[in-house]
Amino acid sequence: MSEPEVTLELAKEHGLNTEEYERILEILGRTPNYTELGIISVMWSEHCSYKNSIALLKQLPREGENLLAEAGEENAGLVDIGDGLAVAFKIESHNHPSAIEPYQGAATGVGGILRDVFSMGARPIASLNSLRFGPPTDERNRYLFKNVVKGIGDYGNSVGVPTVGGEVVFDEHYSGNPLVNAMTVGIVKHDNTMSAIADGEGNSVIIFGSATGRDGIHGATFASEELTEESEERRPAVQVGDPFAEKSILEATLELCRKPYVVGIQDMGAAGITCCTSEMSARTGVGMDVDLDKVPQREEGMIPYEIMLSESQERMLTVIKSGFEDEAAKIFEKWDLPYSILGKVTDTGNITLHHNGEKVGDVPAWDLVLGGGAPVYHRESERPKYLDDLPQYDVEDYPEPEDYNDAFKTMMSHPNIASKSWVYQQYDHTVRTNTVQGPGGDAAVVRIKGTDRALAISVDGNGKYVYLNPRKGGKLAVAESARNVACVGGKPLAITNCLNFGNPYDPEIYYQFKEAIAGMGSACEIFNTPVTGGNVSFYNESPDSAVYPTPVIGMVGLIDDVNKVMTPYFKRENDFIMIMGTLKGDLGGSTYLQAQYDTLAGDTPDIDLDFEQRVQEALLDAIERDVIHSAHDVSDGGLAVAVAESCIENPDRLYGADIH
Amino acid sequence: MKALVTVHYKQGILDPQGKAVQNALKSLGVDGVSEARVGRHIVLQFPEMSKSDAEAQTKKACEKILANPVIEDYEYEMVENTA
Amino acid sequence: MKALVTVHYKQGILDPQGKAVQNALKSLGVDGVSEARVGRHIVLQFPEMSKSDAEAQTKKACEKILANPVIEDYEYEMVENTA
Amino acid sequence: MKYGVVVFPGANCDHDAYHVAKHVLGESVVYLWHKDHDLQEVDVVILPGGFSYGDYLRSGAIARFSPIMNEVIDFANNGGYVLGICNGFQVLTEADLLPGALIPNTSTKFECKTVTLRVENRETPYSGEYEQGDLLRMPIAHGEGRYYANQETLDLLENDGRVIFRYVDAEGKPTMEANPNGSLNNVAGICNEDRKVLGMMPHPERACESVVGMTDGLALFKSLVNQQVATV
Repeated sequence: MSEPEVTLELAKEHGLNTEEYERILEILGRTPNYTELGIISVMWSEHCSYKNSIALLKQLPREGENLLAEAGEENAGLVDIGDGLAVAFKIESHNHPSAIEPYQGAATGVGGILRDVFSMGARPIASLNSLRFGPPTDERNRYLFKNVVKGIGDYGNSVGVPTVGGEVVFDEHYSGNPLVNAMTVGIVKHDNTMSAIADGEGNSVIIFGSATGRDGIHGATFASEELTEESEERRPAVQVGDPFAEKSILEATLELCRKPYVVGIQDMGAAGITCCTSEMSARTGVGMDVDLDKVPQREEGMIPYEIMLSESQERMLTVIKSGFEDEAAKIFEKWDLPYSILGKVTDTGNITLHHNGEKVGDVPAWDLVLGGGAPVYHRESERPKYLDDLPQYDVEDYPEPEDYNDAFKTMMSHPNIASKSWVYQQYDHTVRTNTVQGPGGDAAVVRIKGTDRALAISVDGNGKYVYLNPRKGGKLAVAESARNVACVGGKPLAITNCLNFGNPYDPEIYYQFKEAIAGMGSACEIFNTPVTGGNVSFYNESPDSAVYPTPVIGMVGLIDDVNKVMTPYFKRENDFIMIMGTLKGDLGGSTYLQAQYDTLAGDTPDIDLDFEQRVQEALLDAIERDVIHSAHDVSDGGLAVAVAESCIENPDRLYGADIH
Repeated sequence: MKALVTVHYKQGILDPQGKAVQNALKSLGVDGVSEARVGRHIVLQFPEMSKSDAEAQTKKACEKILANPVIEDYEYEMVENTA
Repeated sequence: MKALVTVHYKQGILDPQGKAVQNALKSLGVDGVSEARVGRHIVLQFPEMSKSDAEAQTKKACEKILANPVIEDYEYEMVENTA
Repeated sequence: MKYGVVVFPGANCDHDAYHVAKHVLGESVVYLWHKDHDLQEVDVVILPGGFSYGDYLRSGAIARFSPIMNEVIDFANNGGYVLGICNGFQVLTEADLLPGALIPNTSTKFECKTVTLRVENRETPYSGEYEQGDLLRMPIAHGEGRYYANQETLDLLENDGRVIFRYVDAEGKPTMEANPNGSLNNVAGICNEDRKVLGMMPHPERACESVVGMTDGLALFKSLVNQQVATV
């Protein structure tokens, strides 16, 4: 297959614009060949470069005294939790692949986020996920929902990491554009943490894990484009996951991370070998000389372009001190993992590629990467017109229901409120015997063996509130996450986030993005929960519909005494039921209006962040002093639903409640 | 009349089960296997139907549900019920 | 030479997957299916082997690992490689 | 008493079984790597849950042929104690150390929840610390946990008191609703003739500490210890 001649036209087909193509000519001082064009276009895609979002993400608070890694610097965030231990955690999206092939799309999403965490040297101890679909009344939505859940379960259960929590939301704005965000949390001793760097001229660059095939090529650029009819026939580019190989890679990587001769490790996610070689080199200013003939291949006749862009799953890249290659090989052989020495670290700062004895690529690493020479844009933003003609609501228009029981049943059976046990019973949430509180509560609680402490983890998002008022919605997303963590007795530590939005080149969408980040930032300041990194997923729209702007927050909190974990259900008759905070009877954007009247109206409820912080601190104090038996967050469905859940969730018996 | 439908991953798509079976066979002393691929085998019984009608229904079943067009190919064979 | 192995539950063992497929076909308007049974289809490639040797290895593979005699029956067919 | 926990590639619950033996029971315990042939003179071999070899083809089908299984089979055939939990139970049936087979759940879905078990026979090394008919709460987490055997084998197991645990409802009745996977006769755990090999789908090692909300599994391990088991 002779390689196509590189022109501006071909560059545009790769998602690059004219200025970007001219920059490439300037950087290389010549026209790039087909492989080089592929490499640069995938590294400068939205998915890898964050070119339309990094400028704003930098405004989020990213420092904190217990942060051990600068946001974005490593594969995942790293937070000190005392006892010489640290927590590594991150959330990532696999929305577009899941829209095309839900089972494998979701499964490979779990595989990718697990690798981000264990390549830091951290043992994954819990996974969560945040899922959004169109209404289950539609057959296609049911197909996507059923297969995404099965994909997450089959992969996570096989690898042996418990799926301990999450959320599922249904709304017609997600028809055709499901959101599949997967989060993983891991624990690592400080002296076992591993960085994603290459260093030391002459050290060996080794690939290990599954062989490389043609799956997922353009996965990175594909994630940066709207789902059009044209992207339909790119389907063979779907990646297939092998959880059995992942489990062997997990154990081999953790063994490797304890060895002094390992310089760095990075997992292969979007853009596969291209991303690993360039990012690991750019972080230290070194280069790599790589022989593509040495890459274990699953298919014949793969050209350099395909090898460099392939997104085959379950592969890792590591740099091993020269002379210790055999030592590392012992670990790969113990776990029956194919491996191959691809080449050496150099001091040129360039990634140089060889194939069939010929040089087929020579590009400067720094110019490819986020934080290096990758483009950074400040998009234009404009207040959306829809915000001005949002239907307001007048309480009089919504008379009190004649039959409260009937209204109550409608609320409790609404898909966004009804029990999700059908979902989480397909997830193994008890493996590793650490689960103190599993799915279904306000937040998951996982104990840390060898200490008497535990982690409180929650994942929350609210597209409706951000749609109605992006800034207030951003604040509420963080506040809700912190409130859930506090309800189980956890002190919020830090967050990761997955920002699911539409097309950034649409000024109205970019306004939603900018305002939501501003809201999130102010809330993170108040709750002292810095952002440790995360993921941006744009282009969540298709020709006929666009998703609600949906930031999803993954928060980790610390519980000092695992015997003081709080649960949401009542435990004793004649206990008093008490509201902390104020009830304003605000129906703006509420599930009540949606469930009863199929209406979205009003503004997002106000939130006084200082007051919210004091409520949470008072709650943690009450839990610490053992003066309360249960605590539950009042969220979707309001007070009625919160009290009902507290009555029915006690595993031993049912309770009632007498409310005045 | 019955339909014997076989469904396999498309060429080039990773088949983890096939890989595992191939390794297991090697360790069990079954030689000469260069490749193993694992897929589904579905038997549909059409008691009172002509071959052509049954074949039409089988084709419809394959396209609608038995195979996932994104990553799988299917084949089918119509067979007289001997028993 | 390649072997096409099909493995199905023995008669009398409940096949929930088969039942699920049967119900799904009905709801999708595929008629006339009285029964659906789902099993495994395994393809083994024996590049340089005579039919008889390949068949012997296939039999050994089926008995040793490809089918569980407690619950499953197997059949196989030896086919020349056309490609 | 010395425990040996076999580690197959893809097994997940080896850590959990090791943790219970070492930190909860305070017994000595070693990992037994699937490629080795040495059982390191352990008194009890535990085949843990998980997805050995990815559970491709059939759960436990490939693990059954790993090198260490030769020793485990000899050990069992010479009166050694072997406890197969979840995927470990599947490996035991594939290795013909226990009769029957574990096939996919009738729901065609993975099932992870807490079930109630009834102790059917306390005259075994694994159930001495329970009372006959005790109701235990234990977690299950499996996709292929439906126990199947032909009628003849089933009758033998029932008549010979080799059904050790059965899925029951809160009142202790083996109803359809209480059966999470379609196992014949609601069978959850069986033993071999000399009662030394036990296979069960529920996870006792996940029910040994109050911090995770369940402790009914502890007595199973204590039964073994109190047998003063020590191979002479």
